[in-house]
Amino acid sequence: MFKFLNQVAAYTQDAVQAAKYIGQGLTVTFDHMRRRPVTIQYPYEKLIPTERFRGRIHFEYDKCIACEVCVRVCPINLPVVDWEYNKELKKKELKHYSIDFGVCIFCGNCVEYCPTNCLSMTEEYELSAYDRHELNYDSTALGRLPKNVVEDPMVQPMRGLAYLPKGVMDPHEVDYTERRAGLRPEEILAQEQAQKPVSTPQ
Amino acid sequence: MALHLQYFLLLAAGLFCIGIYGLVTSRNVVRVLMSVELLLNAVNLNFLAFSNYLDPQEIKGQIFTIFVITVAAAEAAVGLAIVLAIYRNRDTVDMERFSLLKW
Amino acid sequence: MCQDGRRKFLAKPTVFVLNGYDYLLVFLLLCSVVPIAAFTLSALLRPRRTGAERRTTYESGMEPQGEAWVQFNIRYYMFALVFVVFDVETVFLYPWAVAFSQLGVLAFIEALIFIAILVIALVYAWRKGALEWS
Amino acid sequence: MTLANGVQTVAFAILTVMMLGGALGVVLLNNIVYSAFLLGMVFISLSGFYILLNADFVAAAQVLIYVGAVNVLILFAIMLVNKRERFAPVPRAGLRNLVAALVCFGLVALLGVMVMTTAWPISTELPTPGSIYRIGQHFFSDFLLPFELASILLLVALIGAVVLARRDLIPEPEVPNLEPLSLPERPKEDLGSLTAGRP
Amino acid sequence: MTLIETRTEPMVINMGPHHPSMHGVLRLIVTLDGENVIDCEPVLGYLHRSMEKIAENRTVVQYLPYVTRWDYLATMFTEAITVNAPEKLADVAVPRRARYIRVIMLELSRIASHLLWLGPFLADVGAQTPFFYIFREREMVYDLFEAATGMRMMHNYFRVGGVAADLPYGWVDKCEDFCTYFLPKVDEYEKLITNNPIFRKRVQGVGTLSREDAINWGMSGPMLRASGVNWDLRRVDHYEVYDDFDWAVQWHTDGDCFARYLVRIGEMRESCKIIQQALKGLPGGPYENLEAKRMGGGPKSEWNTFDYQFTGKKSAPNFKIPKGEHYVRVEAPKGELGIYVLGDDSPFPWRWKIRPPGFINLQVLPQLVRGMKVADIMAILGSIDVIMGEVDR
Amino acid sequence: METGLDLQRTFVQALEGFGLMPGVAQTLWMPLPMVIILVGATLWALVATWLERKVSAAAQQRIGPEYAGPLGVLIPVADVVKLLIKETIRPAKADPWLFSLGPVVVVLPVLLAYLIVPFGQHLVVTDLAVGVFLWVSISSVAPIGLLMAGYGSNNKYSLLGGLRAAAQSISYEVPLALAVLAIAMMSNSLSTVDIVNQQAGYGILGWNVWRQPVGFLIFWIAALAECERLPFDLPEAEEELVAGYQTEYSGVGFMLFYAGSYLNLVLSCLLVAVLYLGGWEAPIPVEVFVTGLGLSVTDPLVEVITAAIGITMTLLKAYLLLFTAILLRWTVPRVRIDQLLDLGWKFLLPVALVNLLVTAALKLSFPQVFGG
Amino acid sequence: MAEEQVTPATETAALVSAGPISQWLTSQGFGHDSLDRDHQGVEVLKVEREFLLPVATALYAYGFNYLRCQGGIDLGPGEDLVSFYYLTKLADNAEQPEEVALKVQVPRHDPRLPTLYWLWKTADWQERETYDLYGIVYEGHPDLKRILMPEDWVGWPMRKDYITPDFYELQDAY
Repeated sequence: MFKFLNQVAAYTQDAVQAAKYIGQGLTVTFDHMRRRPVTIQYPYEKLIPTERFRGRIHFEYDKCIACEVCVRVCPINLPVVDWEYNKELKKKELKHYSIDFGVCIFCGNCVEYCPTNCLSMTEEYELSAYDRHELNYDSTALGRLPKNVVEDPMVQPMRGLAYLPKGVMDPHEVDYTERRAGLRPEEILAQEQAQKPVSTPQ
Repeated sequence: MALHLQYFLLLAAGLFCIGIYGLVTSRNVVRVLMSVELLLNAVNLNFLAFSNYLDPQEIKGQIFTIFVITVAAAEAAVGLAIVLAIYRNRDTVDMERFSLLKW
Repeated sequence: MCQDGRRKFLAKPTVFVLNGYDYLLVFLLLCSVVPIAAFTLSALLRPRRTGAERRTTYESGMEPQGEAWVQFNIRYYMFALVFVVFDVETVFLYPWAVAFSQLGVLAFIEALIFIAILVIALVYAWRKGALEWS
Repeated sequence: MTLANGVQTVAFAILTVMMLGGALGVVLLNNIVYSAFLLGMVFISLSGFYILLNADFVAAAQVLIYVGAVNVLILFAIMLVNKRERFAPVPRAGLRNLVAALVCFGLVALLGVMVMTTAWPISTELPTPGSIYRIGQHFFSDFLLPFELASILLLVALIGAVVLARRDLIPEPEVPNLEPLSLPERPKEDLGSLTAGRP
Repeated sequence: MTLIETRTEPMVINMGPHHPSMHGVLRLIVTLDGENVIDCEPVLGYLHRSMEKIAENRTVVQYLPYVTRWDYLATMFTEAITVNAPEKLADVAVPRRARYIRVIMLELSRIASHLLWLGPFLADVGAQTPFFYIFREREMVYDLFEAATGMRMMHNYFRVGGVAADLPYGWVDKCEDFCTYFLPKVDEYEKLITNNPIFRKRVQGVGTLSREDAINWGMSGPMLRASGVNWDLRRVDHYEVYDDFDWAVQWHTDGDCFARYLVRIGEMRESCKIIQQALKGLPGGPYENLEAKRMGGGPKSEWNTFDYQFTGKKSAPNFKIPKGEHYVRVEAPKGELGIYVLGDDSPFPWRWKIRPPGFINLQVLPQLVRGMKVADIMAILGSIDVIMGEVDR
Repeated sequence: METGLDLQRTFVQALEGFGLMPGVAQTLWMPLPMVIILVGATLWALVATWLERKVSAAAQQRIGPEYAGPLGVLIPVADVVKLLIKETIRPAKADPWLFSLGPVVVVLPVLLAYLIVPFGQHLVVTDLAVGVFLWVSISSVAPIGLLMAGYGSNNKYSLLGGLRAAAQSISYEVPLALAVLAIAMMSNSLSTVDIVNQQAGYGILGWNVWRQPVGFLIFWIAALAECERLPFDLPEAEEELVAGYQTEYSGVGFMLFYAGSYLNLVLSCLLVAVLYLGGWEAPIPVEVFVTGLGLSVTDPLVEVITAAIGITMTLLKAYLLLFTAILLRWTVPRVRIDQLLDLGWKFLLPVALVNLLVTAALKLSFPQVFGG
Repeated sequence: MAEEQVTPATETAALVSAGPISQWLTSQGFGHDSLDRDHQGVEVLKVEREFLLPVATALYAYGFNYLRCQGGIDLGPGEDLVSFYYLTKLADNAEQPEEVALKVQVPRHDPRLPTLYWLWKTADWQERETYDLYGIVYEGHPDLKRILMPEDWVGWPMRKDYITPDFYELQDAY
């Protein structure tokens, strides 16, 4: 009988413990109700892509020397470089250049290896189209300047975590123009020089 | 039109006979059990009708009905368990093949 | 008692003393209007398309293997079995509970015995593994 | 005709149709699952009759036990023995059924005549509402023994049913189905013919 | 004890590929007896892209963007192993700064991966809310990735001989911010989850894998460590600069789903500690400081030497994989991610065998779920942490 | 006790004043409260779905529905419209009768049970003598519908889900009934109005929750299980069974299940409020204020105000419970089927039996406190 | 190319100094050849397929409890197929545990060798994968069938002489 009572007591204790821990969990979820939602309401609020963001590729026709490095480093040899050898100039003459963004994976290899920097990655990422063939950008389309999130009056721009000021975790809290964390090298240098006015760079 | 005792009795009789028919003709054991439930329910209806018309104060018919319901529930539990046991042995629910006790 | 000689066998019509149950019936009818209305409305509004593919059974994107109507595990049945017994028990206990204040100590003891016997049933089912899954 | 009266008549008609139709479905339909669900309908309509007979508690108990428990039990049992079984034909099955139907019909007629001709000693007292108190009082006075016996009956039924429905697992040397599960929709490859390294 | 006899028809049921909790396109053919699992056969290949065959036809530079598609939740690790294999084969020296950056990135990636294990695992046992919490933190990791690499998931950041670019300015500060922010969040998860009695009941003693079985089945990563093996490749192989930091290998002896949960939670904390130490010890300090020192130090500054570069030597597009073979591995969040590479002095590897941890870990699933309940399949599968991208490759 | 607003009497008397026959006036009255309660129930269920979205969003640091109406309140309406105009697909292999009838059988008992929910002394469709017992019994019809849906779909997930749902439903019915039994014992009646009246008079102190704390918890857990709310939502456990018995349903069939589950949840919350939290009684009795202000309780204006407070109180309590249920849903994981049944049979059932017996014993010892 | 790399190695096996594991195996009388160590200094042993099972068992007994990686290599069109195994001694708090690699060459026309599933369970899917991609048949494997490729796939995709069918190339891209 005593053993049974002990069992009952242990059982009750378990039940109370269980209730306690469930209550603990409830406090966590309940506590979240007073926190600001972290969602970014996409079409109305947008994150500003970072500087290194690999969006749609921009192409400068005039700089291209048709060397085809971009083709060779591309995982699927995607860029179409249409050139003709100009015998008079003894140079390759670019006729047409196109990238199909329906296939491109924005790895940035072409940009990285382009010897003349005629390719660059823009911050444009909204590439939706009604027909996938519309995504096949020719040299003209590739040469268009990208749209900027900040310039759109309909959009509340925000910055991702890495560009927020030190200590700020929520992009909603600060204006997007506020300074990001860290000093610029010149500033550090200036600071150092301000501290040690005597020392001069070797 | 008002309701009379006889209506209920007639209905109960009808239900009872449908139950009897099912009991006699069904080949599926489970259906036989369902027919038995129909029979018991017909009886219950009678009980309640009599209770209401003949004994409205003491309503012993209702008490009887509750006991019948109890018995019916027990019957269903045991009956279906028997069906399962037989099904496991004979792999069928056909009444015609449950002739183990015939001779 | 038998005013009408022609229908003397229909002695006395029922006296319906329970109040509120006419509401039950009407409410039941009204409630059943809800799904019917929903189905009708939807039948008028919804598109109708045909095609064999859309009428296949869902099985995670694969062709369903075998029948879904298979014999099922006995464990569900065991629970139903125990349930029947305890359901009947509650039916017996309801009159006891409602009339308890007029019944007194004796009724308490009698109900205690009643419950105790059913607790034996519970313990039996428990011990015999009718309430187990593995 | 008062309102309550009208409601009762309508209810009686509906319930009669439901009950007799359901009961006929139970015994006549081929699909046992339909039968089981129709049985539930019969139970519910009966509970409607019980309400008409001033037995509200019994009506609720009817729904609770018959529909909620017994019918579910029957459905579970059907799903347990749910095998499409084609019964071997029995000679003169049609005749048997016809005879049974005739006998049953005769029985109905007999009972009907009996019901109509008997002079029932109908009480003039009014039924009192609150049957549940009355039932409770009966349970603990003149029906005490059956009340206690009911619990024993339930206990016995449970034990019996559990014993019957379960069977102790005898450790048979039966090997669990070892053949590997296969993918039926694709032809299997023949391993024997793969030796030649074909491109 | 006697049991209720259960000889009923087994039900063969497909779970997946289009199933809410199949972690991608896994298909399980489950044989059920009621709620009990009799057998389970995983069927793979719905996401098979023949990554090994592709590797044989790509230079390393070309192949790098592909590899993040193996394990698309722990992307840095796939890149790390892909550059490690030719790098070690060619004995390319990696600057110390680059190694530190790699470690930071790898550990961030580990946190991201474990986070996206935690959410679905909890969702698999029925709690939906942690899924949203983990995304909150994971987005921050991805913000950091985006700032450093240019992409949130498919970074293409590691290079033979280093990384593609130095950390942007302000990044180190924000990463520290993230670490200080993240550790209390882990406590919060634990408060919400760890002691929840329902969660405990669902995972404790479920999917238990003994130490011997874990080794024999070739488990790795948290699966192995949860089964009581103190084996972490970061410690065993001493790769990159993990020896510079003070951290502990997380391991438990229970071998059940709960132990795996504890191991992963612990690893998130440890990763956070490693990141904090690496950020402090980053050779040359944050980019802006290094740059300032360089500007202050002039062209011959010590800050221009090899160890302070982010990449030793930019690899040529047709970097040749020298003749030779070896098997390299890293400790990915899911386990040992290995590459067996056989080079023949051409830009293309002759053989590029990937040893994905998920693939090896998944094969024990039928073993673990046999005899359990249907619901346990999900808990166990969730605790194994498979990503079909790397299982099918 | 003939206090409180009695709309029926007023209505009938008013009509009789116009010279109508009493029966006709009664007939005219009859559908009014029913339609009101049906519309109200639907509305509350819609509000519950909206709350579910908003509360879950808040608990997950999301925003939730925002643009459909202010704070997204129109999102349930959009749901209903969407589900109504959605194509209804019945699988070719499904059983047409059972498949179509399943949702109806599930939703009907729930709707029917609103019959007995009181919002005031006379603000109830009908005050039946068997009250809560009627609810207990008709809610036991739901498993039939679940089995119909599960079996009729001819889908393995559905069958598993249907069987699970039925097993779960029956397992938690007994503790539920026993918890109700203890309440019935204390108020010597099964009528919901009597149960509330029995708690009246002492404000918050008179509520049953103090006398029946264990019963309250049992009832709450069992009610959550009956409603298939998250710790117990195994029948539609999406991680395992995709959507359980609802898997094959789309459009209106799905809508009925969905509405049924929320109607059931609201109903359970209302019943908890009625059985344990004093129903329409305010935490401080309204009579105190009324008499304090020197007004008569039978003053028509006071009656109207009291009735309004009563309705508000009932709904407030119910929605407080609903909020708890929602928060709980988004906090805890799901139990496993064997754990679920263990909890029902091996924990709740014995505890409920003991609770009942203890209540009976206490009632014998302290008849004043425990309802005479 | 690769044939230059591995086939000559068998001839020059004697020139390669046998590592400790090789010496131990030799001392126990298990026939094998030592190949060049791999780039990380792991001993590579070449085993005839008849002796794979005994050698593997011996290594298992020696303490190599962990089969890290199993895979296939095609030495080139017309050349042999290779099945390789990387084994490790797995232990708690290991510091540079012992490792060894086994290589088994099987002729292309008869790519059969015994399975190691019964020693290391982890060989289960890895061998299936090698079978799937290279067509090396592991005899005694409990469930040897395709794993990554569709069941009805024809050919062994990772073999060097495999000709990619053109039916799936950029299927719907245009």
